[in-house]
Amino acid sequence: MSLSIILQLLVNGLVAGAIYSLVSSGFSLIYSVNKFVHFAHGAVIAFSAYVLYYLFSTLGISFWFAVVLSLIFSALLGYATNELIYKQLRKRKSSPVILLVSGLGFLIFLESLILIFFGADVKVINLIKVTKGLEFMGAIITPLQIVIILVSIALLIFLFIFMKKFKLGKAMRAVSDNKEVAEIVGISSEKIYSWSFIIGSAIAGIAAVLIGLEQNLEPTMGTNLMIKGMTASIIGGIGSVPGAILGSFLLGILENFGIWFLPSGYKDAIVFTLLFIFLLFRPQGLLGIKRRAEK
Amino acid sequence: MLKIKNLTKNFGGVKAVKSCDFDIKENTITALIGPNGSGKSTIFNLISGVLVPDSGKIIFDGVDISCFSPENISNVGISRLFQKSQLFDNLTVRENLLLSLDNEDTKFWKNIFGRNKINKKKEDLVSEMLTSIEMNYFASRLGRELSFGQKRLVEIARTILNPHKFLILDEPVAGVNPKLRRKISDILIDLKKKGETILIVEHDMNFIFKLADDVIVLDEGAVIARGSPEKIKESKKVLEAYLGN
Amino acid sequence: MEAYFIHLIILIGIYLILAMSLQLSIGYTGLMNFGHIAFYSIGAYVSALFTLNDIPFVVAFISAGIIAGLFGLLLSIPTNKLKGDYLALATIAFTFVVYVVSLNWVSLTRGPLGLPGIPKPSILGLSFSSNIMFLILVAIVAIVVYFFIRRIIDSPFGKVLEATRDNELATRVLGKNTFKIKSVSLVISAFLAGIAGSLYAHYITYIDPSSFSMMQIAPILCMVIIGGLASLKGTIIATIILVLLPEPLRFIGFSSSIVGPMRQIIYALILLVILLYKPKGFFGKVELE
Amino acid sequence: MKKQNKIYWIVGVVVVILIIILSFITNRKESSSEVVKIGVLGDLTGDLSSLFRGVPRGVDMAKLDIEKEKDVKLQIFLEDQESCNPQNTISLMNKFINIDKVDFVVGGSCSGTTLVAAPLANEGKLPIISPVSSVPNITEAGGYVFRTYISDSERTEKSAELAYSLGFRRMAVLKDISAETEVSSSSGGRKRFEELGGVVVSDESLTINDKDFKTQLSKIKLSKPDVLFLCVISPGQISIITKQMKELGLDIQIIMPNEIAQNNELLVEAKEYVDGLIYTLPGDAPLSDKLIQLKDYYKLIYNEEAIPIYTLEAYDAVWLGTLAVLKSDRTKESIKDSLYQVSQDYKGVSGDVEFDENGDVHKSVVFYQIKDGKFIRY
Repeated sequence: MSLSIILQLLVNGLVAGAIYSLVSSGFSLIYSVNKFVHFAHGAVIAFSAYVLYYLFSTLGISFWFAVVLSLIFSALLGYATNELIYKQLRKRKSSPVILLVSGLGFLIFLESLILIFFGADVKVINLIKVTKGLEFMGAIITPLQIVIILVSIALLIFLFIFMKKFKLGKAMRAVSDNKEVAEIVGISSEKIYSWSFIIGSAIAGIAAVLIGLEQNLEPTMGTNLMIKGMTASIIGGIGSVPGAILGSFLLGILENFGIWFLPSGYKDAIVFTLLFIFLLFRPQGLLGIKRRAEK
Repeated sequence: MLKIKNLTKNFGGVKAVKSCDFDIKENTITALIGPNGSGKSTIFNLISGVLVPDSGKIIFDGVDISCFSPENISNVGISRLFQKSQLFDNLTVRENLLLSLDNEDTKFWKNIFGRNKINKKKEDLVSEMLTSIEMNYFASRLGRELSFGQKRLVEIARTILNPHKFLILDEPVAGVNPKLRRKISDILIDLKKKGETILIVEHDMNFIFKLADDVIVLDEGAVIARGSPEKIKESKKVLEAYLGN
Repeated sequence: MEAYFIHLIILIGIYLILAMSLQLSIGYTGLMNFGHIAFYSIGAYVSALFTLNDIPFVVAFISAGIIAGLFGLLLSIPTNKLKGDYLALATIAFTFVVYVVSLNWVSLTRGPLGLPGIPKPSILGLSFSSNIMFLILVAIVAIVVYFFIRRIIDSPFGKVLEATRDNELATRVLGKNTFKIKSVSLVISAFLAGIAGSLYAHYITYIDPSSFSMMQIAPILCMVIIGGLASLKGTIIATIILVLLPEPLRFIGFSSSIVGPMRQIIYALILLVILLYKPKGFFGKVELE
Repeated sequence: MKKQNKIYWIVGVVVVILIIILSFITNRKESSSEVVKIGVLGDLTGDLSSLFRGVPRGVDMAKLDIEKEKDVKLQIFLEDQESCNPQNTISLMNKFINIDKVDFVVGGSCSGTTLVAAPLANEGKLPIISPVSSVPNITEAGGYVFRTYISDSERTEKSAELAYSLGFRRMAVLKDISAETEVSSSSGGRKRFEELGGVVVSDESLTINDKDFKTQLSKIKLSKPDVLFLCVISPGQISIITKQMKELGLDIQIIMPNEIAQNNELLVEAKEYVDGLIYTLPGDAPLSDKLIQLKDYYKLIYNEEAIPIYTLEAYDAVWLGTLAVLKSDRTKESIKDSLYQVSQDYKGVSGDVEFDENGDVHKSVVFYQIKDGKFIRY
């Protein structure tokens, strides 16, 4: 294995990891505040990507305007999901499992809607002309991929600062740590839940834009992205945003180095075995705090 | 009967129980008292196997049970009442009590082949108990349909019916109305007459002093005093522990 | 016409076995077992591989259950301490693992090629190759499964299962080994899913990994939740309704290209409405926790 | 209150059951002798539906033409297998046989579902003509199973031979292991290439849900191949693979043994990077008036330049089936028997569609190439 190959695999892994981290950071932000698995997160990404496709490729709206609209759309979709489903369930003090199942139901619902509205044909958002990527010491990477990696790192930094310095971020951390105490000091937890969905889903919108440009659109893309993003968050520590991003890069790199040695059909096997092992033996993940997983 | 030696338990950096030592003699009612956060519930959780001690030993009938699981501790003869209601909400009162009688019901094949019928003897035990707590009328109510006090009563009954040599009761009368309190007190006195060994945690001092033979006072996870109720009542140390906080 | 109904009833029968066994673990034991499809898949593959290697159907059928049950035991050991959504995720991951293995272990499962030509069952020379005979077989199995589960839940053992679901710690403090109890429940549930898989394989005569993907759990979960937890009657009614409900869509004159998504939407909407407005389902005794 | 609730449920359940029964009954139409009923097993939703969209279109065009030319009405029952789900196929076959009572079936998109439908077809004595299935083992699926598509075995060998004759000696294989046809094609092509004296330098795989092939392609690049033998089933994956090849600077000839690359979306969405790709199409039908007419008609109706794959095969399947029904005494056996006869005289638009004794057709394999945004005969 020459250096350039190791470097290339690293680059491939980083790009894959950055894509997963776009999914997992929003997902785990929502998890950390709300403490349940928002299964429909992937469908929010898929739907927003289709909205972008519709605005940009079908209606011909200028790209940046379409991006802004689809980000607004994804934030609204996340907000609506919380208002219409999760909030109602929480009112009745439903358990996290119910919220998970309802998220699964909503995921199926949204994917079927995409199928009815847009059909199953593969869609491509054609914005960037494809050329041979830039070469660094034998490893090749395209400008878009660099952007994806940069955005995911920027997201990490933004979320870090947001949680530490911003009033809203601090309130989120407070609710995440202890909802009762937060309410005593005057933080409305419902309001924070709504905000977590708006911000988490807006991140999903960013993911939708970049993934839409890098890959194709398919109605089931949400489920597939969700599975990878969720796996990454669990590995990194579910409910810890830095953990989720770390887990994503780890997953991307492991996947790509793994299929160097194993037949490439085992790519998913690597992912799921890792997920299974973590759930069983280290459910708190790499960075997560041990919580009610084991009572 | 029960010997606790040098028992220690930490939560994070906080020492909940530190080097606790005491023993409990057969056929006595011992009360464990102390201010909030003095480690009473932690000791109960350690004895009943819900928590595992960091160090120290719990010896019951000559057997070291400090690392036993809750079910094994129950099976060596320690029956526990929780402070918070732990009734099976979706089972009837009768089913709740039947569950405590033995462990034959965990044997799958025996049950499938009908070799574990609920026989007259079991029925009688349960209805006898229901009569004694005056809950016959509620026998087929679901656990979640009961009032708080009724839940307590059923739970106490369940704890007593669970085959045991030693009862540990965590605040049996906390939050119940005076009428029920008297009833529960009667039940416990009845048990005392039968010569049961009981360890009890309770905040109501009058209740304790009426019932207990022996009182252990805990503060900050350690035993600070021990003796008969009369002696404890006058102890300065105990007063300080309560008022000092 | 009648023959089509026979086909639908066979499907209902297979789904009934699946849904009732899932009810045993979710509704009666409180185990959030979302990996039921994995056992279904294992059962289907075992039975198919056995009969394709000229082992009699009865042996294959029972082995399908037993091997699925063994996997249930295998899964129950490490997941025993997990609860709620963590258990749900771990069992979902188990489904993925089984799916990926069946896709990649080409020398055994023929991978994506699937196993075609699975023979129709015959027991002691009695052939079940016609649909009406197969219906009788499925009906018998489903009825036996129903009474088996009834027997379990009505016995004191069933009460221990319910006690474990309501409050595991209290059950342990009463001296019951809930580890063992939960394992037994999962093993039985897996065993029944395995025999359902066997029936499926021999009815469809072709299986491939894509028939057992993770999302296949959704309709079965719907049946259990819509019917109501801890209610076999509810599960049965919900299964019948959910299998039949989308059928009129084929006939009312919807364009066939939206029948599939419409069915999914109907399932999803019913599920959401039930969770929001009738959390105990039609006949449920308890809420999902 | 509780009782009332119960009544609601009972009423609800009864209503649902009534609707179900009614919907079945109202659909039971009397069959008249001039009507030929055709069941179509399409794949209208799911990841692969864009691939198979030619099937219903071919059926529709055939229906128009047949009704114009022959004095007969066609009744089409178009149904959706939903991503080649075997359970749905069984449901639909049962519906075709028992409720719609169709004369023959066109379809079975994935080879797996055709194999699932085969026993039902043989038992119910219902001829089924697949315009799509190409796996070799359909040949032995039974007397009532026909296909107007060619078997994979010949075209994969031809593709390997083409690669060798173009002077390539180092072949890399990339195959979709979640699609049955692709696994068998890749091994067939690989074997033939090695027989000829070429070397297979790497053999990589992917699955239908994958969207990132950079590591597989890096691995391939490292083995320094001069040709890529690409066996995938999703047009979307072709566009990503070719895109990522370009990004990685892996600039080698791609040969696909199948027809998937003949996809208009690829020309629209991935025009720049699929350029040069060689693929195969079955059949070498002369450009008859009928074919020209069809092509013009297709452009008019569907507003697409090229006719998608499987359209002509589906068109021929409907024609063959209908001719056979008209020639028969309308019993199922005679429809099957006359299928062999009519296929001898019928001039297919998709090439030579004469059935052999196994219900297979033997068309020549033709190579095509994507050049400057067009599909060009190679």
